[in-house]
Amino acid sequence: MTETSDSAAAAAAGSDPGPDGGGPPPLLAVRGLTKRFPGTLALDHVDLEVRVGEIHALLGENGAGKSTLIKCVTGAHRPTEGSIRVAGEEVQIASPQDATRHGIAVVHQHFNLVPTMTVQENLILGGHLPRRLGIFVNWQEVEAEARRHLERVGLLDVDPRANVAELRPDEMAMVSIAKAVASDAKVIILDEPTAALVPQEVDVLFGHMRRLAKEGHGFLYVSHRLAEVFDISDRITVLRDGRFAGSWAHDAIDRRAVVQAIVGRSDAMAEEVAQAGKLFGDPILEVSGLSADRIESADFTARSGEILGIAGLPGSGAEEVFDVLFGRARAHTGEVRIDGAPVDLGDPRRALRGGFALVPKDRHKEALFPGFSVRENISLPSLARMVTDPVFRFVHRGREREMATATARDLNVKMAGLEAKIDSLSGGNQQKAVLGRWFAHGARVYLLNSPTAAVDVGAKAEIYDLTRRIADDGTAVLFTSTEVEEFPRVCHRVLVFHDGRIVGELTGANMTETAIMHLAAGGQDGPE
Amino acid sequence: KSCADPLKVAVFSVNGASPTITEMMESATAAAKAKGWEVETYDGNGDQVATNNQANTYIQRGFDALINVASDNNQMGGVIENAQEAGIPFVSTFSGLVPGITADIGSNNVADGVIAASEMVARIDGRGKVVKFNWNVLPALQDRDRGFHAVVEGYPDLEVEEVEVKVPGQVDDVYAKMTNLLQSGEKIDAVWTGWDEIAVAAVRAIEQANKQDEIFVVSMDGAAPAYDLIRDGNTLALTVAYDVGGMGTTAVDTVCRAVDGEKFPARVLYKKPCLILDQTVPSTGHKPDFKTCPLFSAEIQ
Amino acid sequence: MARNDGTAGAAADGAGGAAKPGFDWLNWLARYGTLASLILLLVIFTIGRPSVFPTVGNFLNILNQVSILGIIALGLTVCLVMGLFDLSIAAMATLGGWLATVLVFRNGPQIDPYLAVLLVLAAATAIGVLNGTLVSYLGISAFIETLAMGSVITGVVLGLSKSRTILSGIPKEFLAIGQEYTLGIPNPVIAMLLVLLLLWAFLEHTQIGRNLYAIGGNQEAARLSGIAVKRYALIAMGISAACAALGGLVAAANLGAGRPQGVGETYLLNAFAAVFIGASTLRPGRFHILGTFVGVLLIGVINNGLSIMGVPTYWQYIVQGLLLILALFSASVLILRRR
Amino acid sequence: MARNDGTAGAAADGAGGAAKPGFDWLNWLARYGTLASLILLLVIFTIGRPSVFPTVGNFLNILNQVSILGIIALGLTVCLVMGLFDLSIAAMATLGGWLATVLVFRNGPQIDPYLAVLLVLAAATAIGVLNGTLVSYLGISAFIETLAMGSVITGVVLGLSKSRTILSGIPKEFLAIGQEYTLGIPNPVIAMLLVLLLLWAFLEHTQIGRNLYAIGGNQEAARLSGIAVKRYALIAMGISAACAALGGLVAAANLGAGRPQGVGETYLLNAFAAVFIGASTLRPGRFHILGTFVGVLLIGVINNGLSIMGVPTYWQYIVQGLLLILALFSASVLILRRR
Ligand SMILES: Nc1ncnc2c1ncn2[C@@H]1O[C@H](COP(=O)(O)OP(=O)(O)OP(=O)(O)O)[C@@H](O)[C@H]1O
Ligand SMILES: Nc1ncnc2c1ncn2[C@@H]1O[C@H](COP(=O)(O)OP(=O)(O)OP(=O)(O)O)[C@@H](O)[C@H]1O
Ligand SMILES: [Mg+2]
Ligand SMILES: [Mg+2]
Repeated sequence: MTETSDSAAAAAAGSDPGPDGGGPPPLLAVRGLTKRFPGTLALDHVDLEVRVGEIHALLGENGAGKSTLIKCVTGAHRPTEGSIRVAGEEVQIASPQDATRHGIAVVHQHFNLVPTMTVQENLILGGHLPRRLGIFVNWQEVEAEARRHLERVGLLDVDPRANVAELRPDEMAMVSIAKAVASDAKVIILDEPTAALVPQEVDVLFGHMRRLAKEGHGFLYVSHRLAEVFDISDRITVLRDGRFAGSWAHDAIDRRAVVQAIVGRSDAMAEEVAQAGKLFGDPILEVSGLSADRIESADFTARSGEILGIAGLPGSGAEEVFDVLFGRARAHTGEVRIDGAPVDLGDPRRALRGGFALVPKDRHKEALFPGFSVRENISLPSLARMVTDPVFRFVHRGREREMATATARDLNVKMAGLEAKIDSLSGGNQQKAVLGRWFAHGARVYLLNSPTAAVDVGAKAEIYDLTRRIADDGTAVLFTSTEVEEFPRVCHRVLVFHDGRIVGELTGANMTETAIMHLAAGGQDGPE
Repeated sequence: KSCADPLKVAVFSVNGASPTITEMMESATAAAKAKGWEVETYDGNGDQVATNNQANTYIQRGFDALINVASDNNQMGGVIENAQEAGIPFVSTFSGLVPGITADIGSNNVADGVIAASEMVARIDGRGKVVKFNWNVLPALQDRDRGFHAVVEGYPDLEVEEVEVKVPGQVDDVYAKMTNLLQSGEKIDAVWTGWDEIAVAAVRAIEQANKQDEIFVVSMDGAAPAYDLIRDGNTLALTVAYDVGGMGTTAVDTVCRAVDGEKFPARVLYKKPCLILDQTVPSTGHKPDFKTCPLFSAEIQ
Repeated sequence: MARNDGTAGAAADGAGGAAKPGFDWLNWLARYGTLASLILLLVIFTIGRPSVFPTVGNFLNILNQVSILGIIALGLTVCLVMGLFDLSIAAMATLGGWLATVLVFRNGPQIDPYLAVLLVLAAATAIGVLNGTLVSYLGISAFIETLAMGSVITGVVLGLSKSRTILSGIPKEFLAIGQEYTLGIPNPVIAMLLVLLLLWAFLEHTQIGRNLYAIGGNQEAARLSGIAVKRYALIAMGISAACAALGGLVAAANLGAGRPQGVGETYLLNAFAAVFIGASTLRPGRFHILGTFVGVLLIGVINNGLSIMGVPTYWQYIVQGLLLILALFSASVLILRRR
Repeated sequence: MARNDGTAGAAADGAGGAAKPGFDWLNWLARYGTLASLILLLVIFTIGRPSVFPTVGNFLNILNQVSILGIIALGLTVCLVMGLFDLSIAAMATLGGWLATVLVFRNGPQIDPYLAVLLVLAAATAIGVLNGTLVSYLGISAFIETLAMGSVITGVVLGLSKSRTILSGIPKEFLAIGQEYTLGIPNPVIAMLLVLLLLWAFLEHTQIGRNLYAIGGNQEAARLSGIAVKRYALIAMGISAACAALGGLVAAANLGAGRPQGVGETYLLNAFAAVFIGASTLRPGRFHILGTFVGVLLIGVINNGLSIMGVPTYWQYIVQGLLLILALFSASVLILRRR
């Protein structure tokens, strides 16, 4: 199977017209780039170039080496081997400062902003601050500059003097992007910039990318959202296992071949659509008159076996439903019942006891225990079931290992072993471990908030599958995502929030991406 | 102004959290109140700078006298100068001789070091090995050290091991170092400790090594725990005790005389210490009677 | 398919797994550097004083000398696992030793020594739980809260004791805790080893211990996993306080003196040092009981060795500092190659 | 210019969200609780000793009493902004005071006092930079590295000074630094206010200061943004060391004595306390210069007020601890309503 895909990739690569035909030299050209971490070959002689005015997508599975390549080009890692040319000149990029000097700007996958600082300071972080008397920062100038940067990406409603920690995740992403896009860099590199963005924002971003590309900038762009990749890219390069696995020009893009190159097998993207007309069991979750800071009197029910989508733009109340149900945000009024019994939403602990389980949106901040092994990450909430005695609460290691092994196997978590540190897993596998934690623990109602964020296409399919499996086990699932196309794919029914209210309910064939977006944007005439 | 007026005096110390200093402050305060004076007290909680500033404030506020309880006069030069300029008496207890003070009521530390060392040397016939624990950062302890050296230098057959103590952590440090010395199997005959607090640690280390019949300890201060040790056994052979309570009272008397115009050419008013051995140790909870107690072993026999 | 396993496996190396191609020296140093330094020191001191240093008696002596520091530092580890600084341990140790002697004092209540130990531990735990309550329910920073509580305790002990040390009149049975041997091993060492074993089992093998690590690792994720985060501060600070008091109690029994001040201060910074050294041993980046024990031994061996070599005191300060830097340098090489 | 204060202030809301409807009492308390406690204490002490406490003389006295703590704590703030614990400030303060007196000593080199100050600051900065180098280039934890360095410095000073305090023979010009007045204000207070102004401007209004905050907020983001993260540890620890030495120097000038040990220890924990108190003032959750100054004043007022009221020593410890807890409780209410 591997051979077929490799030859396919090779063929695809061959079909790509060579760059040597003349014209200006590529903005960025990487040759034979190799990065060896102790014990790992993260990049193996990768060639890549970004041409003038080009939007170049870099794809690959979680852990394929995309971020590593970007870090090598931007001075965050030191490459083991290989050369980097900027506008035809060979350059040494030993530090992020070097990258800036050579006109390369980047939005890294993580760690772009300092949450305790203001937006304006973040926008100019690392650069030269305007000064008075050559010493003191000229804050007026800083603010003016920040406003210009924000305007360039159309981020008009963000106060440059606000603290980054106050922003919504999507606003944070846009600020990171503004930071990179607004620079005069010739090459702009974006590592999964859209993972937290909703479609409107993605459109805005793409608009700017196209404009800047026309002005002669070049983009290198990483995303796991293939639909938008196919939409925007002028060229696609796929990495697998740190090696070049194929390259396609825009007009030659063959989606199936690309996916095959990414995952290394051909059966990955079997487009499953939720079975219409499936019969659900009794209502499990009943919510009536639920009000909270951003929710006005929501009523809904989820039945056994049902995957209920909760859609809405950021701030519409959709995500807040998850926080309120799990006791993270306070409900003003309303009643929540599971299997007919009222649930106390005082705090996550009580919500858990009442039968909820939450897979939060931000895996790193809210779900992973960084120093812990995979075993410890999976077993944590279920330890109570593995203690040998009620007093000292010794954890039975054997039972714990057994349950963690079973879960990891069941969910197909790929790892060096149960004792591998969770940090050493790729994003998709970390996410599967988080899901496994809750599947192993069990719940009546699963609250899944963007469970596939930043997860590669193969793992996504597995997670969809898992979601269906737990629903089929007789539980109810509440699902939300920033990727609207996931709702029709995963859910049986979707509730759309706008301005704190449920403005529509879609099922079956009505449940389309456009219909959801229409309602979420405040469109009155839903197809109901 | 005269001593009979209702004077305003300040009694202050750099660190009141010690039984000795508390006792001095209390006895001084009581004596001053008995004279009908108004007393304000201050405790610097270990901060000498804050203590100095506070003392200067007293001067500015027009106090009639300052009584410094055991805060090193060497570190109060500025205050002493200001008091002199303001023309008010600066009397201290156990704080060292510094130009400009009215008088310091204290003990002759050099002499005390000599007494302890002489008694020690006499008991081992001027021969053998002696260990000295001291902390030479404190001037009073340096004086005692001088006394120690003045004595032992006269005995060529005396092997002296000098150990500088780590402060803070002095008690544990002396305990550990004494244990280590004993552990190394060297024959030790006597131990001279600079002050009673660490004598306790040395004694315990000796007792726990079961060497209490071979080694004895001599010390200085006259702290209650040292009396307890002397009473309980022979490992702590003696301590040279100071009349702590009496120093506070004497300080107030000195202020009284200074206000009345008397000058103190000697500047240092030494109070007589006591030699505390198991024959002379006061019973539990009591203090030695400093008027009658002996200063030399012959007075005891 | 096989790819991800390979990658993840290799990735785990980064954090410290076994490397396949060749031996990963840097990784080895990061884990065992501190331990290796400890052994190196043993060798050096053995060469320096071959007749004195490497004897069973002296090793027991070293263990005995570090036992109090050990008991306190082991308890502190539990707090730091949760990310809480406990500065009240100094005052708590003083309180523990003083209170115990007061309780067993001939002219006082004259309580049975073992009962006195229990009472002291109970009182200390109660104060520790109060610390935890103030920190987690009132939201005061642990650093300041414990500093303030330390001040309160210091004042209470000074006031109640009138600053006086209790020396004679402490019953033999109590002194035995600090001075006698059991099966040829000094009782303080046994106490330390017991605390070591208990806290090791607690942190590594019980649900509560695991939850403490989880909170220390990611508090929000722990809360979302249904852990009652706030309650754990009570447990951690209760344990830390109890251990500090026990350390002070052993010190009091060892010295046969109930001192109302200055007992715990001696151990405060060294206890933190031991725990932080521990976090660069065996499991770099993680506070853990065995690491703390290595840290305690390192400090103890340096102190004992230099003292036995007869190094002048001021050199002891210097060499001790330099040895600590060297020992930790070896453990920190991992950070160096991180890019 | 004024803007940044406003923003950072508003930003601190982050923890609790901006208050739109009505007045947000909790938020107000979280920001101004410590300050309000300070004022409340001033009122209480004024009522307690109306003739003594609320006088210009006494307020200058309080400022004078906290000046050394202040200088040290302000420097420490810079280190903590970057997330580095500097425990060597205690030994550094002792070194600063001792070294300065040695330099100006009549029987010694007899250097001009101002030159001596510069030399001391240069030496301290050099040691601080060395601290920073060891911490960031060798990757040793700052906590342990500075503890070890403190030990080395203590040993060196003890060794060089032969444990002797330098007393007489210090020229008047040097003593003036600690004892004289300028425009009616004690020189130590002027020194503290200068340090306050300089470090405030440095941290809030220069690029290097902002970069220090960025590193403290998210080191990896700072690195990836092109900030040479490692170099900043040198700057921060250099400043912290220089301030500590300056504090010790002012203390020595005030005392008129160069003590080789024990000067800085007095201030160590209080300096940390002041900085942590500062982090719950005005801008909750962030170390900053003005907050540290409030913390220093709070500690100074509590100490001075209790002393002036004639509270016995042991009660001072107790009340001081309780007042600290109360003062910070008011500032921590924000955390309480966080859920
Ligand atoms: N700091 C590091 N230390 C050791 N190995 C690393 C490190 N960073 C990355 N790797 C290795 O490099 C491989 C490639 O990682 P990289 O971050 O480039 O993946 P990616 O393609 O960006 O994945 P994702 O889509 O999940 O972001 C990883 O599988 C890992 O084994
Ligand atoms: N310190 C590290 N040691 C070893 N491997 C690492 C380390 N850091 C990252 N990796 C590897 O890098 C790969 C990618 O990690 P990265 O930090 O980019 O996040 P991620 O796993 O891709 O998650 P997400 O896509 O959600 O951000 C992982 O597969 C992991 O194996
Ligand atoms: Mg990546
Ligand atoms: Mg990823």
